[in-house]
Amino acid sequence: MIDLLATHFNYLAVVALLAIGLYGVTASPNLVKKIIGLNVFQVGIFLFFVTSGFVDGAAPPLLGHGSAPYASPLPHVLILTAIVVGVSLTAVALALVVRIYDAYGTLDEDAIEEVRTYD
Amino acid sequence: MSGTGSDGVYVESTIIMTTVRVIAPFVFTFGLFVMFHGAESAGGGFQGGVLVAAAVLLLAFAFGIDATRAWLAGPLTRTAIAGGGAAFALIGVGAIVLDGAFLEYVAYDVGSTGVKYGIELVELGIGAVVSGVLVGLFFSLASGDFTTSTGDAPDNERDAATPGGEEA
Amino acid sequence: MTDALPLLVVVPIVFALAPIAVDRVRENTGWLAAAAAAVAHLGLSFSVLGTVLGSGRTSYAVGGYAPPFGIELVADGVSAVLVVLVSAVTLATVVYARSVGPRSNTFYSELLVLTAGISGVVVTGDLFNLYVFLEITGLATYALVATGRSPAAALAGLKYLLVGTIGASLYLLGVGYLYISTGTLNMADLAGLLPAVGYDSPVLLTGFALLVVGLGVKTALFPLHTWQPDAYAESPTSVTAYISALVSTAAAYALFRVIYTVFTPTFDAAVPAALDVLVVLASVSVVVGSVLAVLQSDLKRMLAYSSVAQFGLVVAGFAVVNQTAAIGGLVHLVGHAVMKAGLFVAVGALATVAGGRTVDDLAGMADRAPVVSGAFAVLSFALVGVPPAVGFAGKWHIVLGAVEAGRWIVAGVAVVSTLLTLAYFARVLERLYFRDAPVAAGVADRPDAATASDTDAALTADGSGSGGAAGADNNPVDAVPTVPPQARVVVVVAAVAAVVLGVFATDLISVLEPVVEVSFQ
Amino acid sequence: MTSEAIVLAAVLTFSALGAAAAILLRDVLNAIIAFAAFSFGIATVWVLLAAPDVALTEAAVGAGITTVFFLVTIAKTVRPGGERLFERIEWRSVAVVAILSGALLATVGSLPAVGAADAPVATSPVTEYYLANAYSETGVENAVTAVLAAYRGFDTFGEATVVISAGVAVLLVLRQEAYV
Amino acid sequence: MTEILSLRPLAAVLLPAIGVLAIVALRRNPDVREGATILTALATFGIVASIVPATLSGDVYVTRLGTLVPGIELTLSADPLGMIFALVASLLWLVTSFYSIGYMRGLDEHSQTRYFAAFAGSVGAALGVSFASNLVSLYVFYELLTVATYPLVAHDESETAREAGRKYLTYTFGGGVAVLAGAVLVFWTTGTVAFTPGGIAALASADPVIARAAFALLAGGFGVKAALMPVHSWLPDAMVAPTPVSGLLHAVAVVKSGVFGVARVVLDVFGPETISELGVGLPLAAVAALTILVASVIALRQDNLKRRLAYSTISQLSYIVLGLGILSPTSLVGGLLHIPAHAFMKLTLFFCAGAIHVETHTDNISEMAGIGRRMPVTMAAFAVASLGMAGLPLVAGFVSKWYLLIGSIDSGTAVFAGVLFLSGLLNIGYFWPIVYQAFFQTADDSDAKPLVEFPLGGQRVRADGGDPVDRDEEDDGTAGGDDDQTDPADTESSAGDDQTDPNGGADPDTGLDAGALIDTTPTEGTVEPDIDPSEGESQVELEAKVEGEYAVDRHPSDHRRDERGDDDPAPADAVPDTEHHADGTDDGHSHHGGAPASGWEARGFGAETTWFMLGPITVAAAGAVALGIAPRAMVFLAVIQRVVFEVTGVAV
Repeated sequence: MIDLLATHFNYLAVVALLAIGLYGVTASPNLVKKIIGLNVFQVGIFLFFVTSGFVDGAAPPLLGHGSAPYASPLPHVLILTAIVVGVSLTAVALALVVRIYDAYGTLDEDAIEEVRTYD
Repeated sequence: MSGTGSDGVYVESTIIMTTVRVIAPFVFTFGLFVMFHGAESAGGGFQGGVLVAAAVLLLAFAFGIDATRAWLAGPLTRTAIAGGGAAFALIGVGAIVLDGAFLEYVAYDVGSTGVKYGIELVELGIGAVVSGVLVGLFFSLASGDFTTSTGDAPDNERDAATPGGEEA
Repeated sequence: MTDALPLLVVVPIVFALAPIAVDRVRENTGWLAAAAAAVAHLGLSFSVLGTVLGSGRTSYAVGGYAPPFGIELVADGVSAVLVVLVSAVTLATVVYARSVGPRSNTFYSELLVLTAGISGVVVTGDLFNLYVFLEITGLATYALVATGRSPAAALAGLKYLLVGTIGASLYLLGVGYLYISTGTLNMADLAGLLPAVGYDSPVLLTGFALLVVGLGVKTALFPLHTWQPDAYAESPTSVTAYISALVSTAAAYALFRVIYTVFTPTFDAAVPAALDVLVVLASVSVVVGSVLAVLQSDLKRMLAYSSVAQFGLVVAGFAVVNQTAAIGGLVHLVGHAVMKAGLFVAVGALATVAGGRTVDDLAGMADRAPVVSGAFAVLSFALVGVPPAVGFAGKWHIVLGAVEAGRWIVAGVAVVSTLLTLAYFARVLERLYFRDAPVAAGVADRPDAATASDTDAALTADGSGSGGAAGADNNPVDAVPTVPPQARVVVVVAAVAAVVLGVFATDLISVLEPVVEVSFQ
Repeated sequence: MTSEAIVLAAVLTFSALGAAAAILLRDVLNAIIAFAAFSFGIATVWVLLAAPDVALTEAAVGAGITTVFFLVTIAKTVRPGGERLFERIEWRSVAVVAILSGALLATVGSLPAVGAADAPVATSPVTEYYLANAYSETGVENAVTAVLAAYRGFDTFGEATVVISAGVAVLLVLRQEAYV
Repeated sequence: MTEILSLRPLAAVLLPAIGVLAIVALRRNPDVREGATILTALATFGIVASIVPATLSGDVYVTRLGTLVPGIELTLSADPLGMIFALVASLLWLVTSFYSIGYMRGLDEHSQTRYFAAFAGSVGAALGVSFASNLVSLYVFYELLTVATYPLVAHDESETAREAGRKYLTYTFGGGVAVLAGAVLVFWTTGTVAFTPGGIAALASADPVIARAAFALLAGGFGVKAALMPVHSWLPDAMVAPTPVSGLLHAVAVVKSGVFGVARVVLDVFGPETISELGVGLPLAAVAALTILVASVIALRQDNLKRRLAYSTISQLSYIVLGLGILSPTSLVGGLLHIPAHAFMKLTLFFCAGAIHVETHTDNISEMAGIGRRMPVTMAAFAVASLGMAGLPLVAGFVSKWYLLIGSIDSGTAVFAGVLFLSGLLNIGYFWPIVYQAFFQTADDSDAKPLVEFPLGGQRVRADGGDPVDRDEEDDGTAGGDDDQTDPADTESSAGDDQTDPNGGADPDTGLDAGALIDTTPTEGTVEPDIDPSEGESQVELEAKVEGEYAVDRHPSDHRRDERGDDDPAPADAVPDTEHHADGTDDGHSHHGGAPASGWEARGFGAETTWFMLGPITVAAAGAVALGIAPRAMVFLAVIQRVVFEVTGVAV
């Protein structure tokens, strides 16, 4: 068990981040914090990928700037792309939040629900 | 962020303005460097684009969003976006025209360094897109006067603007 | 190797840039760019289809880097059929949006980006590339949903964004699980490497589960469908028609790729329980979706829940894992897209004329919009599964495949769903054709019925009383809205396509079949 | 456990705490600050995992642009009153989260150890091909850039599309016609 | 049997489809539109008839339309069995087309274009059913038939009609789905669904459980349209449709497509041998026998003429199924021959009912006393057809029943012979009073008919029949299958109240009051077990009688208001007490049922109604007689004998 903790700590962190993120998305009453949760959730997945490309003692994959072993560049590429996707999603989500606030005057999910049923 | 409100909450601060005036060109240059230098070290079009956008954002914080917006008004942003995207696409399609596959830099047949130049052009395109979009996003989010605006937005909007204040 | 494959993605994006570049200089730029892109896309799709029909499966190495090192695009029978579908629906949407909007340049840019995203999902042969295109699709869809005028549209868009992003992220995590155990992302390469890892390894099983759940969210399978009814109901009709036809379809197609190309039927043989679970999930989706559809009074919501059910059927066909059912799933996937898009456009058109879009609002609309009503009727019966329309061809294969595989639950559910589908369409048709329009609803005559207010009168009023009042208020006789001709064209084309596809289902199947056959070898 | 691993574990723990704080802090501004701290922590993690490109991006995006966007948003909207420091715990969400984490935790043991040189990713022909040929084929020293722009250029094209799409999307959502 | 590639079967199916287009295109000009109907019908019949010589000489015209789904061809083949149905449908469509014109114009009905278009579509689908060469193609047309008929059932656009339409769709689609499931099972076990005279060989060796399940699904599915009990109740409700529809579709095309489906299953999918090995023939025959008897009993208790005819149809259709279930060659001939025989006779009867309705707006038998004076030819034709129904010689019914009788005795199931005798008596029981009172009584001296007035039975549908307020119970709303019941009915029923009600004491007293009467849900427990629940509404009346009188009679205005509570926007009648419109049926034309106060006037030959109606009536009646006198000359018997010979190898 201790051994597992030592060798697989990153994955435990992955699960922790996923859990925190998912909790944030589902439990936060505030729409902005839901989006924060979404970001945390995605970072959990990024961590999973980057960890998968890591080798003990590896140098960054700047060929010629270090010596083997290098970390696998592929996961880094994937995560770069995923980060960009993530920030784009965040921007759109925040724009939606701004518009929702404009219409309902609140960012509290329950309050919005109340307003809607009241309409 | 003292400069956020498009409605005049912005308070001029000499220290910030001076600092930004000094820093912004450096940030901008560093952004361009990162964009171009992605081939040799960490960095690339995306990171560089973000930094370039950050420089603009700094200006906006220092000199006020409206002032910066007025300064940037015109086709600059959308040219950056459309031009960057088109550059990327055209480099890809150009390879097809030259009988290669999409994005096959080798097809340009400009020697062994050709690939590298192709990659750097692509990075530049991405940088243009990213900086353009991020600047655009920032101003869009910050402006917030919607054509749909129902006019019932509560007054506390302005109050809320202040505590957001001093960041970044 | 055909250059049309990457161009399917690149061309719409290049055209999407045009309105951004010109911006407000010309009002029409957006529509013109979209129309040009749609036509070009259609040409490319047919060229891909031609290539596939001529030489079978074709692979394209982007950048000239051979897979698995570079990204591979794949054109086979299934993807060729789907890109043609994408082009056709795009073209129809562009035509339709000309009359009903939205008209802004940004709308058309986003629509083209969405087209590019879906095309990418369809042609890619790489799991991570698929993720990127899923996200392009998703992002564009969230924004398009929010183009609806109501504040609820923004809320629906955000809800969709949150749920959809969680789904896509779970998919990405699933890709991570496969990647960490094989080191590759190429679908074909993975298919070769997975058996060595061991299909019953917990890592692969978790990966599979994550992929399925992630795509299940995007496909809107029950109980992961929660975003879907709001998104469909709140977005403008042109958007609803487009996303109902293609977005969930793309996700279901991705699921097909995961099950058949990546995991292959040998996975089912090794771990039958995995797909049993999916069969149950899909079957529940069929039944619950249909029942919920029956309970709706808002037509767009009804059609939305209907999609939940129909995609349940499609996925059930996939999850049965035999050749016949898989083909049935694919046929229904294509057929459903055509039928549902037509139905949404028809509902949009009818709702414009009727001044409301609940079931009761449509009373007597057959007289005022005969063509659209007729097409709606044809599409409804097609979706119910009345032969020879395409709905039948899909269901037949799914049921037959399910029986062959001994998955009686799927066969039973498919049969039950037919009746439930009939239930929610029949009441609409009945309102359309066999009830008088409520406009002149003898309001003067009505007080005695209204004031009589005994239980009987209340019971028999059946909601038409209120519908009548609303109709009378909203529709002054002198300003009766009419069905835009573009809508009429689109609906009729959809109806004809649904029947023609059904009549030529054999040809459709002969294009799809080789793909499924290969995965069973 | 090597010293690098201990540092990594410490930074990861710090980041996770930052994330938890961002979720649990009731005041949104505090939450955003916690989120920025979390992003810095994660950027450090990327450096420790030999991913400087990702680290640079995370710093620029997570701690930079994303945070600015969050701040602009709350400046345009409203923060809930801060009578409590932390949110109440939603037990239903906890249950949902527990299912996911339980399922994932069950597989952690089956995953290859962190940094194992014989892990499938490290030994995969794809990784080896990139490390062996990226420089000679592209003339680019940064293998990440080579893979990003050349081998997986189509992904990157998609990425650029996402960015453009987001730009257009925000205009659509906010019903504006022009960027500036 | 040689197959000849020909486009004729396709033409027969396509012509009505083209007719649909023509009818829709010509909607602006009703006369030309009707011309299109007649021309199409004529051409269609011509094509079908042109195939007959080939059929008699053993050739089969086949049109191949390619593959429907892999492994299953979409082929139309005019084999002898299909020809029977095709001939009946196309010939009678022609006759009915004329009648439709007279009927629809006589009543000045709305939506006539839709009506004629759907009619042509239905016949096209029916021809497709007859020429389909395998189960799946059959299913294709079977479902199309459902879709095409639905607008006809719901034509009236009243709540009752919609209710009936809904029920029709539900029942028949349910049946269709069962057929599809059965077809899947057959395809799965044998790899083919093509019709093969004598049965698909592989089914004989298939797993008996699966084979039985497939048979149950197929027979059950087709049984819905064949109105086998207990899935028959859509048929009486569908009588809300205009009478020509009831006549052609619900006595000929639609219900016969169900029966025809059963015939296909018995003869060409399983084959008599396999069926008797599986032991599923007897249950089928038993269901049919039960249906014959129960439906006849129910028919006795209907006062509405069309409803009585509907139950008669249910009963008569089961003759065919009975013949198919008994499985002996002779009974097969009898069963199949009953397809045309019943078609001619029942069509005559419906035509008569329709003519009466158009001319006098009378729908209830109790109001028809003396109507023979008013409509002599019509009622004479009615009498002839009734005799045929009962199986008396010289009319078509006799021949088919004769074969059935011989067949059932041959095969050692004499109990079915008993059923046939008994049902013949019941037939006389429910037809004779109509004929008798039409000719030999007048409105004034008509007495209560014992069977009709039997206290348990609903002597007539309640005057406000089919009130939709009961719709939450499945079988209500069916009540008013037909239009307009009127005050005289109420009066008469009040007369009936004088009789002691033996069951009255057993009925739970639900404490009815004026308001509660209508939506009282009949308690099923008080209905006799063998009686269809749709008779529930009579129970309401019984309960009303316990109260002493009808709430309706006490508060006529309340009553009317209740009825109009639904969506029907038509303004109500201005004059109370003279007429009660049944709900929703009174759009545009109001009816006065029953004899005028002065009694039925006498009209001479040809003056009773238009020739558009009289002509078809006489033709149909003549057909029924011709089929009875010279069955062989009418082609049908010869074709049927060929069918049975091909299937069983026995020449009958």
